[in-house]
Amino acid sequence: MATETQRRTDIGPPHYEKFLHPIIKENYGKWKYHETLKPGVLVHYGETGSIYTVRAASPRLISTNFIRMVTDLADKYSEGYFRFTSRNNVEFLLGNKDNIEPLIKELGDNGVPVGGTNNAISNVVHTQGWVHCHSSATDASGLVKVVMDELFEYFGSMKLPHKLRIAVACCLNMCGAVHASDIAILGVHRTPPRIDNETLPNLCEIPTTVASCPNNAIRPTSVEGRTTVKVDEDKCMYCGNCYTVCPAMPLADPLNDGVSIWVGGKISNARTEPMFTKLAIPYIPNNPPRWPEVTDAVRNIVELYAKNAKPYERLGEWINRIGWPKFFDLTGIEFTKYHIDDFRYAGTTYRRSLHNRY
Amino acid sequence: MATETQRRTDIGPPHYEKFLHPIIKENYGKWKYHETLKPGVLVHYGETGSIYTVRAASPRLISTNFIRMVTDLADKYSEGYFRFTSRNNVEFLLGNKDNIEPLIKELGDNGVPVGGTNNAISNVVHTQGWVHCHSSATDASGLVKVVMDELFEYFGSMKLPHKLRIAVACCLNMCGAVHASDIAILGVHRTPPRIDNETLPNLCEIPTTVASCPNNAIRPTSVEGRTTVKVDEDKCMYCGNCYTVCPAMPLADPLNDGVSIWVGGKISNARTEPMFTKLAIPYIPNNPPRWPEVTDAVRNIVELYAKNAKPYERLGEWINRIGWPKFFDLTGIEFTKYHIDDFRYAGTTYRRSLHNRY
Amino acid sequence: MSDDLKTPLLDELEKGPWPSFVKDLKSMAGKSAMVKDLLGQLEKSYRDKRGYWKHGGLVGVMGYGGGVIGRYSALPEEFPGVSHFHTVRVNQPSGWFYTSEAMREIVDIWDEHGSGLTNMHGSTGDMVLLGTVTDELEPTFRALTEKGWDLGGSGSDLRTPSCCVGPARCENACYDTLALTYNLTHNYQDELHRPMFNYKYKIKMSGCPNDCTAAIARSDMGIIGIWKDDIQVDQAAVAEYVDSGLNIQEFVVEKCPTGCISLEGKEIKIDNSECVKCMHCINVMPKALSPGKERGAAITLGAKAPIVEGALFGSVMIPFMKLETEEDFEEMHDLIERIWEFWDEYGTNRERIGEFIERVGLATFLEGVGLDPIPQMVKQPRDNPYIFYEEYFEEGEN
Amino acid sequence: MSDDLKTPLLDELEKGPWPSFVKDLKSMAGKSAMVKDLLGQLEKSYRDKRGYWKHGGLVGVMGYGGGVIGRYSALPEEFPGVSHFHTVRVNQPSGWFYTSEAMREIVDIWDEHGSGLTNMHGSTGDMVLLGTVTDELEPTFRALTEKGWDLGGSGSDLRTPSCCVGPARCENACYDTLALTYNLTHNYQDELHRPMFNYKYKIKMSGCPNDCTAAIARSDMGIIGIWKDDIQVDQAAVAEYVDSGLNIQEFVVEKCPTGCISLEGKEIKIDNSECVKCMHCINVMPKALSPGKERGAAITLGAKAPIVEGALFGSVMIPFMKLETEEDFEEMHDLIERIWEFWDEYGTNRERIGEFIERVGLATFLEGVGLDPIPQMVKQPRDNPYIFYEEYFEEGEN
Ligand code: SRM
Ligand code: SRM
Ligand code: SRM
Ligand code: SRM
Ligand code: SF4
Ligand code: SF4
Ligand code: SF4
Ligand code: SF4
Ligand code: SF4
Ligand code: SF4
Ligand code: SF4
Ligand code: SF4
Repeated sequence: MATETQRRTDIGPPHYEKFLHPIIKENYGKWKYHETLKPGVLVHYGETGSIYTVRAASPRLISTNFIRMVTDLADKYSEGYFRFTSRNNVEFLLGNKDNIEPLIKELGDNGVPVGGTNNAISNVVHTQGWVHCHSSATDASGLVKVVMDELFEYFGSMKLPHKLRIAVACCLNMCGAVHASDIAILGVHRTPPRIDNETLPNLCEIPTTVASCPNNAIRPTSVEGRTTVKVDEDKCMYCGNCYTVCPAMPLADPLNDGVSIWVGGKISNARTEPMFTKLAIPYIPNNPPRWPEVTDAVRNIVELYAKNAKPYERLGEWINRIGWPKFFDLTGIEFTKYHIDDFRYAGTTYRRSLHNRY
Repeated sequence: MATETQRRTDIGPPHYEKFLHPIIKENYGKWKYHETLKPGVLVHYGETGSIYTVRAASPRLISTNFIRMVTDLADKYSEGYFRFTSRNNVEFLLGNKDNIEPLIKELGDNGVPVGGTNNAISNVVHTQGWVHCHSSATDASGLVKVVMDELFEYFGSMKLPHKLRIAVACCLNMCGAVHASDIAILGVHRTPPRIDNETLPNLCEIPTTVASCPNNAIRPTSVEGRTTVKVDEDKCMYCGNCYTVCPAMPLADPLNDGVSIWVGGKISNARTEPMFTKLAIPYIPNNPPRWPEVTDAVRNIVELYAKNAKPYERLGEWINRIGWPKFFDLTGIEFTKYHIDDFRYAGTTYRRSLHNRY
Repeated sequence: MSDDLKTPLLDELEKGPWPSFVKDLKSMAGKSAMVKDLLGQLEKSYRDKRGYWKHGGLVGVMGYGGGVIGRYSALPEEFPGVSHFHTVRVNQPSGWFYTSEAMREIVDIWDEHGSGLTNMHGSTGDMVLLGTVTDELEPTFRALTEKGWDLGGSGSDLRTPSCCVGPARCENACYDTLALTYNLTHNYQDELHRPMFNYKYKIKMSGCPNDCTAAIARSDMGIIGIWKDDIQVDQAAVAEYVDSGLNIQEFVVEKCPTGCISLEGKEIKIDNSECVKCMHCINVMPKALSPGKERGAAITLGAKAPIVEGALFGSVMIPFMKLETEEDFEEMHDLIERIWEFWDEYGTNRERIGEFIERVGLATFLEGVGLDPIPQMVKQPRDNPYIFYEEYFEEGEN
Repeated sequence: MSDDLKTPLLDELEKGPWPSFVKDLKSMAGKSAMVKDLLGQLEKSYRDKRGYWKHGGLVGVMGYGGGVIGRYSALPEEFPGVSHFHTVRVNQPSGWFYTSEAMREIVDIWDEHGSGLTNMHGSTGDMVLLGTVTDELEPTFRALTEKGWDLGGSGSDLRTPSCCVGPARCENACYDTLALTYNLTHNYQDELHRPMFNYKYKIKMSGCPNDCTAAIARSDMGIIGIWKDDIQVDQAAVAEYVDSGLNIQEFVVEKCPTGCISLEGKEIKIDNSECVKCMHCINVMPKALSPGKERGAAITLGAKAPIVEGALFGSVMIPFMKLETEEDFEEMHDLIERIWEFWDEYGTNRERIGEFIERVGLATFLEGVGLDPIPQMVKQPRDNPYIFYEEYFEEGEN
């Protein structure tokens, strides 16, 4: 029993070396180049041998059952070695080429597709949502499921002009990669926090709460003798920062919570510098379980990108080439005052040249 | 005598038509194209005829003697028609090609060179300086004279990669085109305003004066009973806005006033969008009458541009191609903390990508 | 000061090939005591490395608030000739076109009433008559108006509009810059002469995106010519350029910011849907290319120098409007007045229109002046999620 | 709630080709009451369109301030199984490499002590063990440490560092991301487990500018591989690509952001002095091109999500540093500690390092951490004239 042994702390994670496939150990840092044998299957050529990667999808929110399935397949096909990717896919690392097809087959039997490499839509970086977070304006796992169902063909193929990265976050904290993704789905609150004057005085530190608001919308006040806070609703843009520091100021509002759609971000330095994601659709009401308006909107954008972008153009690079006016034309998305920046650096987003398309 | 006649107001400027050469009237709005016959000489082809332009230099600060010389030459060679350019050159508009050379000759006899077209350094857009303005940190006309003496060869030739536009302004008000020029020379004050507590109470409105400071460096105070203002010197960046509204707060300081050198701005939309001028040299002390350190610095930049830029590259476009690190290397100008922006949009000037040159 | 003028420092500026203002001024020093003392004071400035002018006082002509910049020497005893040295701003004709006859009338007036010194022209565009005494302001004004000239702007008013040479001598002009400048200047004489704005309001007009008047950098309102349809191409002339040895591939095709030009043999193709109207290709091959047929102007607002919120380029308010008919001009008046009204009502003292727009936000400004938001007004949509939603669902709906 | 679980809405998420978390969760619902009630509460959230979690409370394991996210249901009576539903963040191994054996130990522990649900992995990089009760936290921790695992970060501490696959399976790696991640994680165990910063501090390591861990967007400190010298070219392999039909002109040469590549026949030339190390050409022709020989990493600081000053990408603090020897690693420790010290002293509560740098200004920050300003740190020098000069001439000098 654990409790009988001496308690250990600050031991840190185990050394990675013991988890590395022998072929990887031998060729560590000595890889020559790689090829993509087919969607989801990579080979990296080293000095003394090659390692084969089979990339399998994962919902990320997974049970120990799912994980045991993965470990069993790893034992059977990849000498027990596998890893996860920075986008939460599972990568089986095979020494033996011949195991590729059987592994893919058995993954399929378990309902797990293979893909996500090169010019594909890979797994969706996402967050907790209604499954675990108090702050969420929408669910994350459900949105990922319906979006990937909708775009499934693009996971297992490589027919897009280039990589397309999708992220989901369930509130403005953006625990995913929303602020720099080709397409992002962001949960939004749209009404100011509702203040619970009963509990606030006990639960929250007034100065910290007041200070938490970027727009100085929060002021101390007193209700029935108790010191609490009030919110100047005109100044509030629903960021939720106050709620993070003060539980008595929840923003959840079933009627008005929902999602917004963002496009054109990227992280890599390839060709163009990293770009932030920009607003495409300010608001779509939550419509669980399958958010059809969201999946339609995303498919529309993806298909226009697939059809019109040139090879090696990321979504944002494509939009920069054709210009935002054309993007709104093509997608049929309405350009509104909400699209015009009014935050800190707003002035830098105005069109300050004659360069324009008509 | 003027006084006997009826006083007229709000009549506005005369109609331009009566100042247009007949050939221009005929071909107004119907020009086909133009050619540059030689430096300073343009021909514009119209439907019914051609107009020849001879562009002559002008110090801009000119006496009626100079102007009478111009009008006499116009009568003699361009049917009395001439104009000034947006950069203060004189343009004689000739109907007769044969008058070009005689005109150029006689201009030369009067010490007036011809040029400034195409890939040349044209006249310097500038301001008043010590000749007329209370606000100046340096002289303008003198700086223009010594800089154009230094760069004279580039006015009468077209051997630069492209146009190069120079501006001079004698204080941060920038009455010239300093904020968007290929090279700009800007007069700078470098010490806070000295407050004249004697006169201030009578001369200045305290609230307006306090409000005039972008950095809230100015506070009301009282000295010997009089309400006046004091300046928090750490917050002052010597912009002079307080002096503009309050004469009792002069910034002039012979020891510390001087000029700064800026590069890489442009106005046109050709190829690249308009660009602001950026800091090259934070400070060079005033050294009249010929500011040798300034002329050396400018020549150095111009010659590197002439040598290294590709055709059709403006100075700023050249720098963007080679990168700022290389610009500082080539010019031998030291990069200092003063070059790092710390104003409103500073954050947008940090290098937020891996794109870099080593 | 002693009668004979000694200017050892300024004399250094008589040297060198560029025309010397010192030589020129000295040529006046005989006729004009003002010029003599100006040279004297300037020599002292060169020696002491500082200006000797007092802060401008409020002087002017009857009934006008603008057009004159008051200036007094800080050393009136030493240099009595410049104890007063006011500037008179005279409104230039559209495009700075003159005849020698008209110009002579002006210099005659100035020799009689002022120092005989000028700036041709000031940065805003005026003829700047440099240096006279208070008593001569009114006579100068009368003499000028008699000959058909009027003053320009100064202070918190409409500043003297100016424009590029445009259709008078340029094949690129997309609208009549001279006509519009004349029209606006005359239509707004009151706003030009009697400061009643929050701050100065400058209008500059360029006939095409080359922007030869720096409208996008130096005018609160820039009216810059542009076209909407396809660039006009004369393929025969393109071939000529090819034959003449112009490297079209390197200097045109590869320099196009959107890469929308291609060269096939001696023909060029332009994908105009991606052209951003930058002018480069037209500039390089003026004989072969010219702006499209559907011409007009884009309106930019807010350009200014850095004091105090930082320099601004103008930002596009109207990407394209026609400027041909009387009605078009009236639409322009209407727009200008809507802008002035909103700025007047909500702007603060000494707040330029560009600073005002940044403060209230572009979206709010558009509502205020009655323009619909369109993507051409921005480089890109917002990248931050701080949206002030204005429509809510209430209990019961939805 | 009644024993048999009805989830008509969630059932809709069992449909479709993408692996269904609902199916998976249901497969656990039998074994785990927690999962069953989680599904129940989630179904209710789907019906009511809102979450039912209370604001996280402070729970954890003895002596640690981080590593556990407290979570309580707002409907404990209805869903007792999730009345407590805390998260345990377990520090992943470098590069997320596992063996089935090691992974089984973890899931065994989690089946015994928790809900059996996980995120593999959390966005910061941890193994996220999702859902257990307060009493099981300490036992879970003991079981994990016995097998050699430890917790990750949460709260205002060093967050669990993570890195890309790097040299373990990538030819582009410019330094050993796995080794540095291991080294930093172990070197800063105290900072990782015991929150004492102003706010969270995330470190992400990518082996090259492709930045496969999104370091420049999602980490307060990004350590991103780069090289200094010339791109290595295997011209024979270039020729192979040409023969294989790759359009190098269109897809490589014309896509190079600085146009510094040219193709002559089957050979390419690169003007490396203008190369900005964007990786594109290498990405397209991995067999022919690879990063130079002089390899290391660039250090970026300040990336973060938008709350509250707006999202930031990291900005370059050190354009290049070697990361090969022990000394190099120690230099890195030294740098990190100087940064923490200065941030600690002058930063405010809940102020991320990126917001801190913007507030005090980059120049001040550099002085604070003892770095010299160099042009590689900025896109461009300042374009405004508001310079706070610090050196003056006093009377007497000069
Ligand atoms: C496995 C993984 C790293 C890891 O440690 O987990 C990885 C691995 C590789 N990346 Fe990556 N990247 C991985 C996440 C990323 C990310 C981060 C993210 O998506 O959140 C990025 C930045 C995305 C962005 O820019 O928004 C990323 C941007 C790239 C790029 C740049 C693409 C571009 O041109 O913008 C390349 C180069 C390419 O694809 O040509 C690249 C190339 C590669 C190569 C080919 C590198 C190599 O030679 O092995 C690897 C296989 C790529 C592939 O998937 O076909 N990898 N790669 C990650 C797989 C995630 C997944 O499951 O899909
Ligand atoms: C006369 C003048 C307009 C006026 O009403 O006074 C003018 C006239 C012409 N400009 Fe200009 N520009 C004039 C000031 C400007 C300015 C404003 C300024 O310099 O303050 C600019 C913006 C400068 C900038 O971008 O910083 C300007 C940017 C251009 C350009 C764009 C150059 C570029 O590629 O960036 C062209 C096209 C070209 O030169 O190829 C151009 C082209 C021309 C052409 C060729 C147009 C034409 O077809 O006639 C005219 C003769 C050009 C020449 O000088 O060779 N003009 N031109 C101005 C002469 C000033 C002078 O005395 O030198
Ligand atoms: C005469 C002239 C300079 C010249 O030598 O040409 C000039 C001269 C003065 N300007 Fe200017 N400005 C002149 C064009 C400009 C320009 C350029 C332009 O108009 O294209 C600018 C930059 C563009 C802009 O408007 O932002 C300019 C930006 C300023 C500013 C800063 C305004 C701002 O908001 O940034 C001030 C300060 C102020 O307004 O109080 C200023 C103030 C002044 C004052 C009145 C000094 C003062 O603080 O009261 C100067 C009077 C000097 C004198 O004693 O004669 N002047 N001023 C120009 C007007 C001549 C004309 O009417 O044609
Ligand atoms: C679990 C995780 C999301 C996930 O599903 O993977 C997560 C979950 C939470 N994040 Fe996060 N963040 C997680 C990665 C991120 C990331 C992405 C990253 O690290 O790469 C970001 C954006 C990058 C960044 O750090 O800026 C992120 C930005 C935030 C913020 C905004 C911080 C900011 O300065 O902008 C908050 C708000 C806060 O810190 O109070 C936040 C707060 C939270 C809290 C603790 C909610 C709160 O307000 O206290 C969430 C707990 C949810 C729950 O109940 O489990 N989380 N959070 C990620 C950590 C797992 C792990 O350790 O591996
Ligand atoms: S994005 Fe918001 S709601 Fe989602 S996990 Fe992060 S903090 Fe929670
Ligand atoms: S939600 Fe954001 S803006 Fe609104 S009150 Fe809270 S902290 Fe302020
Ligand atoms: S720049 Fe300054 S000093 Fe020069 S004229 Fe304008 S206001 Fe006067
Ligand atoms: S000079 Fe500028 S910063 Fe200094 S006190 Fe005056 S207004 Fe303020
Ligand atoms: S702005 Fe255009 S139209 Fe006007 S002069 Fe310049 S090139 Fe010609
Ligand atoms: S005008 Fe500019 S953008 Fe348009 S085709 Fe010519 S070069 Fe290209
Ligand atoms: S960041 Fe570079 S080194 Fe790391 S996996 Fe991606 S491509 Fe390879
Ligand atoms: S790495 Fe990028 S910048 Fe460098 S040569 Fe290759 S494509 Fe060009």
